Amino acid sequence: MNNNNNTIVDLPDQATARIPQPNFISKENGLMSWLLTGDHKRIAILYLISITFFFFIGGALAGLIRLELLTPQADLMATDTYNKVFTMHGIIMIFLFLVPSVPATLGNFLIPMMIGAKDLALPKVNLLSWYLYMAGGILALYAMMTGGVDTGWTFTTPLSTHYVNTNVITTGFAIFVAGFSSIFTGLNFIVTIHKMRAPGMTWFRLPLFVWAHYAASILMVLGTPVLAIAIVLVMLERAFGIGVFDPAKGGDPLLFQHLFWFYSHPAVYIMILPGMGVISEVISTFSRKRVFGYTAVAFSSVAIAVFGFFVWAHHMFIMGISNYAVLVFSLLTMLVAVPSAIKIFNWAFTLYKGSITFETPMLYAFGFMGLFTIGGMTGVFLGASGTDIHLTETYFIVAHFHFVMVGGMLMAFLAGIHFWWPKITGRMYPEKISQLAAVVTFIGFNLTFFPQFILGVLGMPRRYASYPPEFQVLNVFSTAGATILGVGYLLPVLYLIWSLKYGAIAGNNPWQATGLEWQTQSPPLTENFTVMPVMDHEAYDYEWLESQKTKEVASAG
Amino acid sequence: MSEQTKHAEHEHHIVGPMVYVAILLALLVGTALTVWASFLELGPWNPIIALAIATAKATLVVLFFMHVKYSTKLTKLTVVAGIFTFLILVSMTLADYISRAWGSW
Amino acid sequence: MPDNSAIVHDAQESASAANNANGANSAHLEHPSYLRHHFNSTEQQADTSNFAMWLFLLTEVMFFGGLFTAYLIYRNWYYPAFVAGSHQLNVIWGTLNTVVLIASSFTMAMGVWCAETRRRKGLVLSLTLTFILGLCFLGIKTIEYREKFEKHHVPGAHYSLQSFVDPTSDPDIFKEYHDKPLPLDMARHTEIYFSLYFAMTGMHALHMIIGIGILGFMIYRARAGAYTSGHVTFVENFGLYWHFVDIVWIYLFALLYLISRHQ
Amino acid sequence: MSHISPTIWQFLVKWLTNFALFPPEASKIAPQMDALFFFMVLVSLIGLTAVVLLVVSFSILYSKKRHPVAVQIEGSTLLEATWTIIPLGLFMVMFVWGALIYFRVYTPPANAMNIYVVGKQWMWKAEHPGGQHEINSLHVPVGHAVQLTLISEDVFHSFSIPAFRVKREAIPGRYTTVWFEATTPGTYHLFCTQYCGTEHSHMIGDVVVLSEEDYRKWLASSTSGNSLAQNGERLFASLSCAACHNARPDARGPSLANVYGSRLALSTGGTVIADDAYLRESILNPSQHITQGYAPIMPTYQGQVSEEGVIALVEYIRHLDSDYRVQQTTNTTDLLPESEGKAAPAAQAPARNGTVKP
Repeated sequence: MNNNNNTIVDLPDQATARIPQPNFISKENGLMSWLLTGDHKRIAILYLISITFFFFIGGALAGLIRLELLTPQADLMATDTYNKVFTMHGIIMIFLFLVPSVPATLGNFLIPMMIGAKDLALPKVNLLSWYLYMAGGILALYAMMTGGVDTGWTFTTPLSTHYVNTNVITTGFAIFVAGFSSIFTGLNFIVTIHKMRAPGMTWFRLPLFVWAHYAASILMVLGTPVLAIAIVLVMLERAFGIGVFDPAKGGDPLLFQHLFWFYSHPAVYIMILPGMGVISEVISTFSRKRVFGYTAVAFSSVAIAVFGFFVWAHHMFIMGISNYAVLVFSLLTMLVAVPSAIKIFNWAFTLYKGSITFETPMLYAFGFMGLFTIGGMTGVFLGASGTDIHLTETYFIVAHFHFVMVGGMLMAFLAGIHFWWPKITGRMYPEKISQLAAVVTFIGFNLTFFPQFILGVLGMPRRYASYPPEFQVLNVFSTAGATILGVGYLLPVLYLIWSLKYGAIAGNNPWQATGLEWQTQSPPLTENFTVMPVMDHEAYDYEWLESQKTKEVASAG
Repeated sequence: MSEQTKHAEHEHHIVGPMVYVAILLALLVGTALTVWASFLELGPWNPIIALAIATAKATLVVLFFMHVKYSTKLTKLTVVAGIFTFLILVSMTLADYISRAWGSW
Repeated sequence: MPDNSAIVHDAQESASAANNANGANSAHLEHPSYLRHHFNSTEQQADTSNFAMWLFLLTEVMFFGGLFTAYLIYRNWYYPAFVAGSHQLNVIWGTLNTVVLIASSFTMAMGVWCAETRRRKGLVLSLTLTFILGLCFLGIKTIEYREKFEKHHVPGAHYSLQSFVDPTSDPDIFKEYHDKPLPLDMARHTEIYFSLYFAMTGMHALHMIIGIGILGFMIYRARAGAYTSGHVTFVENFGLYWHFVDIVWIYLFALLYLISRHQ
Repeated sequence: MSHISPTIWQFLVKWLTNFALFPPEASKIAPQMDALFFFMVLVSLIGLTAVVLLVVSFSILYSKKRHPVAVQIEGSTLLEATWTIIPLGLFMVMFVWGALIYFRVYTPPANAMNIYVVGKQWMWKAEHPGGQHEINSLHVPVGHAVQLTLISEDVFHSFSIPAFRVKREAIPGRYTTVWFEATTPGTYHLFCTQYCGTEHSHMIGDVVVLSEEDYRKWLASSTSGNSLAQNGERLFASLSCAACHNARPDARGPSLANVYGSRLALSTGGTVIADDAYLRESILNPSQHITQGYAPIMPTYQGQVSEEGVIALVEYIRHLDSDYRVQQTTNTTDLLPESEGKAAPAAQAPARNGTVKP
């Protein structure tokens, strides 16, 4: 037990402590042992490396966008270059970073450990989905290198099918392949959560992280195929002019949007739900308290997943869908906003009468709560059909989804990475500098994206390479913020790599968290557990944890 | 839902050839029926009957050839979930297209 | 999708204590050789791959779902064009194909039964029959495609409206249906009908081809007795896939060939 | 707006506008939409403050220093119900309020003057009833309800006037409408907000709101000789529509006099209001829109008439109130065939319309 009052971190005596051997990293060596592994933890690390790579490519593109928008004229690059840049930024960030970010890395690593299983149900499929992901990613990069694509990530027809001559088919195929990667990840999670739970691990003893991933997986499995078929039809339309989306031949371009958004709206929840799972874990651990209203939070995840399928047409309010449809979809959109509100308040009240410390993951979690609240509320502005008319297709919408995706998901991702870093690598990250990074990220983020709300209200359209001069001031703010944000993202990479060698030895459970993953060595064995765990207590049961401790002490003394 | 309890309740049922033959015949009869019906002039009933028969055939295949009749609740739930989401996609998209014709404000 | 083979592959690794439940219970004590390290019992292993297969079929449902949606919308818009289009399809061939596919589903089901009851010869026989019937289906589809190709009913640059603006130019269809010529603007929309026809039947045929490929592999291993030693999960899962493809065709047959025959 | 004191309102908006934090309110709908907007901002602020206050105060009160041992709490149905029902209620208010405004924006009043707008990569072409053509600019009178009938020649575009708080997609192959009533003279931004290809960010222009007499001056100064309806009439003649639609006893097509706005019975059963969209459709895809009692013999004019041409025809039919006029056009075509030569380019070469100065 530690007596320090500002932290719960409880590290073994550094003089004697060693990284436990063997562990899943040191077990086998050589590139092949990684490329052919079936171990969910190794695959998670493969994913972590690759999505970080793609994140920084997407980030670089974002940097270019902000630089271009520093001045009202299109001077840094020609408009068509700019179009290609923001298109690739969107495609890479959404399909190659946000969708797999938390599920494929932390989810992959932790779900089996949290439910007390040795591995995911289908290790080969798990590895396959990483290869599909890489194939998709490389194909996308290839498309970018060889001329790029300038349709916007939404591939709006008939623009994408008849009016551009860039690599639409290659990019479309890349997304198609990456889509199957996420289908198989989701499928694997559902099967694992159903079939691989340890004895005593009932549904309502699952960590909320697992619930969130279960909900997200349902969306992946049921939504992604529709995107796949929509993309296939676009490719056919381009290749053979089949006319299904071609107004000249009697096709309806809106049909594409229906199919596209049937996936791409739930995709937003695919991206945010796992993040919410992370936040539940972090907040509970650092306030030493069971999550307030466990069942409500668990079911709100499922509710989001279910309602998520009923709201897609709110992306088309002004695009000529019938006014009756507008009414229905607007109403349902309002309903889907409620579960998110429930989560936020439940997290807030988890702090109540807790015993709170402020390590980096907790700071990121606080950041998440603030930014996600703003992101969510502004979503309601767009869900209400009236204000949507003025705000949609402007920077308001850009700011809105960046608050949810970057402010929400990315914050959650970083929170999770810091929280489980000791478990993954066996070493602690440096606390002070990482707290600094968290603060920098938060400041930089707000400076970048808050001005964009105002720009949107003023009416500045999205996807503009040049804009009327009166918008410049706010754009300069935004670009300045982006620079700070960039620093905020580079820092973690540096000190996390540093910590691989110099970080303090973490021990099994530095945070004294309750999850099963913390009750085994870190980094874990390939089989995760020496003996099959039996879940004999509720989730987030800190009394149970204390009793375990006293037992150990007793047996030791 | 945990493993032990599942094993207890889960008993793998082997469907015998007689059942399969029966289903095969039923399916063939269904096919004959639906083709015959399609030659009659039934106006709006043509598609309804055709789809009804198709659904009946599909149900037979799912229940017996695919053993769903004898499988766990989970499998049944999975099937239902699939149908449900499919119906959302079709019905809500069609709802937009049909209501467009009702004229706009 | 090429990827479904992977799941089945996992399944194939996994064994089945399926056909002897008591074996499943005892599996905790003595671990069969084919039990993968991360499972506790062969029963759990079999359940798992079966459930995974069902989830995969779920994604397939949604994949075809998009096409069905498109089809229903345009049929609703351009009914006359869809009638004229479906008159171009030969119900005889269609029915024949339906029968062939149903039969193949039956032989597949028999195959599963043979595997479960460890009849090696029966298994090889029914798999081979399924294989042949599958090829028959594709053969007939090819004949139909060729006809469309010759009449320039393949959407794209060479698409021809001839048989719709002037049905008499297409005597064998005309003497059967006596279609009135379509006005040009409506005739143009038949291209959408054929686009969807080729998209849907093409996707279905693709699934058939993948299935037949896996069948070949299975026949090869079945002759070595691979699935008749309590190792049936692979056969069962492939059966599910094959029956699903059958179901898709049952609906395609109704939608494309049958429901739009009358004006 | 009504329930907020006008003075505070004016102050708020003026202040925000001065600091370029808020667009000017230049249409009748703008204040109504802003009322909802500010209501939502208010609710969001309250919500955000609530969350921040909770987090901050709990973090202070229950930090490990002050509160070393946590008290385990399962949850509270009452509290959870509260923060389920209150947001739900607020969202429902926003939904209803929003829907009301939505329908106001997209429901033009009957007396609105109609301007056609054609979007194409990458320009906006406005066609005034008086025959005035504009490119990337739109002149409208103050205090008049103006309805825009939008269509796109290629991809999706979106016609957005932030100062009016209105926006509508221009869709290929289909008319969409939006309306506004400008309240303050001045020049405002016109944007294409739907990404439409390379020069998307150059598809911008000005909306010029003019006072009554300035507008009349402008109309007079920038007329292109003959009105949109007259262009339509020539096109009507040159395509010899009057060969069938001539109201003679042996006419093969229905009479078009006063057809606009009337309810027609279709040969496919069912009835339809003959609005712009219907007229356009029945020119390009006639067979689906045959009036009862007539044979489906009308050829499609798809690809033969430019969008401007269709617009001219629609405008002509819209104002066609007597068959006498049609018969005149028939005669003119019979007598002076060169009128075809004159008419055809007038309608079929958008380039020429395009070059007319706004």
